[in-house]
Amino acid sequence: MLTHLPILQVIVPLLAAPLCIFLRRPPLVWLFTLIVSSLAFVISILLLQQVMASGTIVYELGGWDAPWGIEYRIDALNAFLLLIITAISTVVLLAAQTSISKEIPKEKHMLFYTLYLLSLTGMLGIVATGDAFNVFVFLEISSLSAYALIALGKDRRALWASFQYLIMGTIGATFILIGIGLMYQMTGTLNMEDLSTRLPEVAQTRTVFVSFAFVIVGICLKLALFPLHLWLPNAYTYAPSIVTAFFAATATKVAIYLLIRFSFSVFGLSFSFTTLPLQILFMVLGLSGIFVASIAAIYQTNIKTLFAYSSIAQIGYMIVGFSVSTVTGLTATLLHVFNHALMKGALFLALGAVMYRIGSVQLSQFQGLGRQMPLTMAAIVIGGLSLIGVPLTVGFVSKWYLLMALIEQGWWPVAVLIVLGSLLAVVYVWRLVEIAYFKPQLVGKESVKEAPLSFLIPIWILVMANIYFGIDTRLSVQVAQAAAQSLFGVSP
Amino acid sequence: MKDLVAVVMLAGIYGLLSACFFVAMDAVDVAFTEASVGAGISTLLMLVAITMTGRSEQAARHKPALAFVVVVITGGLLIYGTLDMPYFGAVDAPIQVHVAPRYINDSMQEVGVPNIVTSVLASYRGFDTFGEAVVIFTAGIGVLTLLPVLRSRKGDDAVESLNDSMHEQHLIVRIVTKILIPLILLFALYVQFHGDFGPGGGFQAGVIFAAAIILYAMLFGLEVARRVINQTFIQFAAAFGVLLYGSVGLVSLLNGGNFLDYSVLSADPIAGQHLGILLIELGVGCTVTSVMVIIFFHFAGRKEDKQRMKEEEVG
Amino acid sequence: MLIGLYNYWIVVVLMMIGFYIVIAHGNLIKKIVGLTIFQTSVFIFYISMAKVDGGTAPILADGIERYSNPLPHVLILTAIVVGIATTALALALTVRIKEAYGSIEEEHIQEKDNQAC
Amino acid sequence: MDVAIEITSSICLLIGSFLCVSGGVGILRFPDFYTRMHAAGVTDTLGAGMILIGLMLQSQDFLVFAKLVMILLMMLFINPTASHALAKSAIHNGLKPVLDIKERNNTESESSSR
Repeated sequence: MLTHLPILQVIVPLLAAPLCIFLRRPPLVWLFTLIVSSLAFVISILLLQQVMASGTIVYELGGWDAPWGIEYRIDALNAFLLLIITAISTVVLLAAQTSISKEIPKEKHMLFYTLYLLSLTGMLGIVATGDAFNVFVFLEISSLSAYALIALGKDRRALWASFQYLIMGTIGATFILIGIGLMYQMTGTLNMEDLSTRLPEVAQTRTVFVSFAFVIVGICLKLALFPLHLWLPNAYTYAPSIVTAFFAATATKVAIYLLIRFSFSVFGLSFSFTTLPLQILFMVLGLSGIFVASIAAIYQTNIKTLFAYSSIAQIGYMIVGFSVSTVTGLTATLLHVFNHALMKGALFLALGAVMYRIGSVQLSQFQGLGRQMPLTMAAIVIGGLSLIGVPLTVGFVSKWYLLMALIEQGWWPVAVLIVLGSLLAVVYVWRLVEIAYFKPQLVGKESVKEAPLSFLIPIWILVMANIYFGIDTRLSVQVAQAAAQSLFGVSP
Repeated sequence: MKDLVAVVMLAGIYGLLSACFFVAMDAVDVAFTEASVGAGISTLLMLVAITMTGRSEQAARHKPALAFVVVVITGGLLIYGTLDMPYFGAVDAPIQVHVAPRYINDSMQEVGVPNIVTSVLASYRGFDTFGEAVVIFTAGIGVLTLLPVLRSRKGDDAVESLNDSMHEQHLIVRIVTKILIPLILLFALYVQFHGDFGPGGGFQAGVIFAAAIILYAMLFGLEVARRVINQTFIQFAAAFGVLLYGSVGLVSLLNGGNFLDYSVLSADPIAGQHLGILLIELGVGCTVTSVMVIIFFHFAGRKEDKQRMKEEEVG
Repeated sequence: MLIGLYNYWIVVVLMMIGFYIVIAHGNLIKKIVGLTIFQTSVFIFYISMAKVDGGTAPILADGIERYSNPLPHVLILTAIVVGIATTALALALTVRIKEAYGSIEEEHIQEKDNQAC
Repeated sequence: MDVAIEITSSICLLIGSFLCVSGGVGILRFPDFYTRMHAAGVTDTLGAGMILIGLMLQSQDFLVFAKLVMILLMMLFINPTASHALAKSAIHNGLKPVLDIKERNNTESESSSR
């Protein structure tokens, strides 16, 4: 069975989704989803071990060899991403039943879990596959379920946010489809490995250049890279808390993965970064993303929107690391992908707990919450510190690597800007802390209890992970470095 | 153009024309699908949606300048990209010489199905098709969550009386439809099982099958159709199709092959391929039919339920 | 060169018409229609690259030597299904938006949202 | 014999195409919904029918011939029914046929905006 791990990774949640329809009873479905997700988590650990021990795993679907059939190709990068996605999904699911009991009508619970599993499947499928068109198919699975999940939010604005996301997402997917088509037309193949060997022959043609542009723009739409980020804040704000926690921690990471995969593995480093001014372009976009989104975050009164904007800013950091295009830079990006998943997972889950207790996440509602929900608020504070990049949290590790990468290249001004950007994070996190801890409780407001255990456990698992991986960086750095090196090894 | 019905009909005509174009380009399977989807189902769904959202567009300012610039840049980029393309219909284009020749030359020995599109779809790239079935399943679940049934049940008598009055109204159409529906179902089955030899397959058959049921629902009333086709049952059917597809893959996994490797399903690889393709096409057909019916029922049902609730409020 | 590529140029124009409708129009139904046109044009693009001069439909028969490339056909079959799935979901959303906001014009919806804030 | 079949089939095809085109012109030029429907319904049934007959004459294969006959039968069933349903729903929803030239001028703006 071990040889079938790559496909089981995707197939287990996929087949579990229709099974949910047969189970129907919500608590049962929740338990089932949780078991399936943990199973996927275990599989991803095994996969990562295998990859670290013996290198890339190739799995041919249907028994057809690569350019003719579809293959799954798992290297360190994929395995790392698979691990992040399944881990976050499992932890978030722990809190799901409690959280959605207040946010989603009961008869929709079964459908919620089905969609959740489908969305998980889609992301895993995108990451695991080695076939360009298969990426598109699974991208659509994850996006369609994402639209429906976001529209489940209570507020009517959830519908509008979902529709905007749908339009943007579909345009993005269609752009990717056009790009893949052009690529296919010039090479005659859809397999990524095959593409990477055949593209250099035609790298000088205008068609390949355009295909690259379309794929990258399409991915950036999905990634919500500044200035294509407009759909993200609303979508994250009005979606059910669990959905926000899950997507904020995983969805953009998958897009980052695609960006790295296409520009490094498929098109090759020399094409992506030497023939095109991509380095400068992404550097500028990343930096302006950091600043614009951070400043926008400062002015938000809805905490979910605030952290949604902060997500866009964090994407900026990842993009800056990516644009350095050295092993250290890429390591920083991958580390930040991992770390950001941990912090945003913790933060949005904690917000979910607040939502559960007081039914709102407006800034004003946080008055005095520091004493009433001490554990939840402490989690938010630690998550916020991590966002800023305070030492002993994971945020520090990835920023440290990012600065190292920049200094290695001698890009001092950019490094200074990055530090400045982090200061902006201090401002928005401080606003929250100030209100929660230093403002008295609203007069006449009922006192609220601490969040239930089903929330606290997953939140604190993530918070502890935030601290643990901030101190003991061996595991995450080792894997990220291996992934980055393999990318540079494949395409020197 | 402010009348949305006209807009939707024109979009449907565009779908039909592109289907004709696909025939001219030798893509018969695609043409079949586009005709049933682009001109059929999607137009129908849009029309149903319009009955709920209002028929005419309100005059509104929009910002054509910016959009125009974006479009011109994108279009210009694409035109620029076409300049180095192999010419239209070129025999020595990369796509004609790299992967495709194996499909054309060897698929008969390896899969044993004359329709190459079917053999690529179901066997070589069977996993894409699995993804496709899951996408359509996702859409079904999505519509279920977005448009749940707002059942405020009146008694069955009301349905009956409504039924009687409708019966008189649509006598001719109903009788013709009664003759047609069995034929449509028969044709759907033909498309389903003839997909190996000619254009057709699970997806097209599913859409046609669903079209028959939708036709029935439109003429004999949604309530009647809902009673014939139980809601829970149809959801089960949608899930079952995906499961059937997946379990074919799992069985081949247990038989020692890779996922979706049909050759190990039977002692003779070709027979195994045939069996596998048959089963997965059935799975796709099952899912597509039920999802299309679910989508239609929930759109049209939403409208009827709303109307009924309004009447009850007034009455 | 004109003859060799004109097909693609027409496709590009069609695509851009669809794309323009999506981003320029405020009516949600029109946006969806634009999206289908955009997608259908991409399908046409794929199918036109599969065509071979003198080829026939890729169904094996005796006495025929040259077939069109079946792979793009397969891809587009999948893409059509994806397209209809997206359309169905978008329409469902539109219906809900109409119920919640009483309008399907982008402007009105945004106005109402701003008032609510 | 072959020549005779060829000629008959060409004539059928020509008539059919002509009818289809005239139907199209009718849809554009006729004054109101019902006359337009008449143009579409009648000429389409006959036009498509003639084309089908023309094709039948040319078919070598029995299978093709049988399929064409099936299509023809289907058309003869469906087209009138569809026209009937259209006309009926139009009249149910209160669309009045234009009967007089004077009236026509009044309603023209209304019907042309559709």
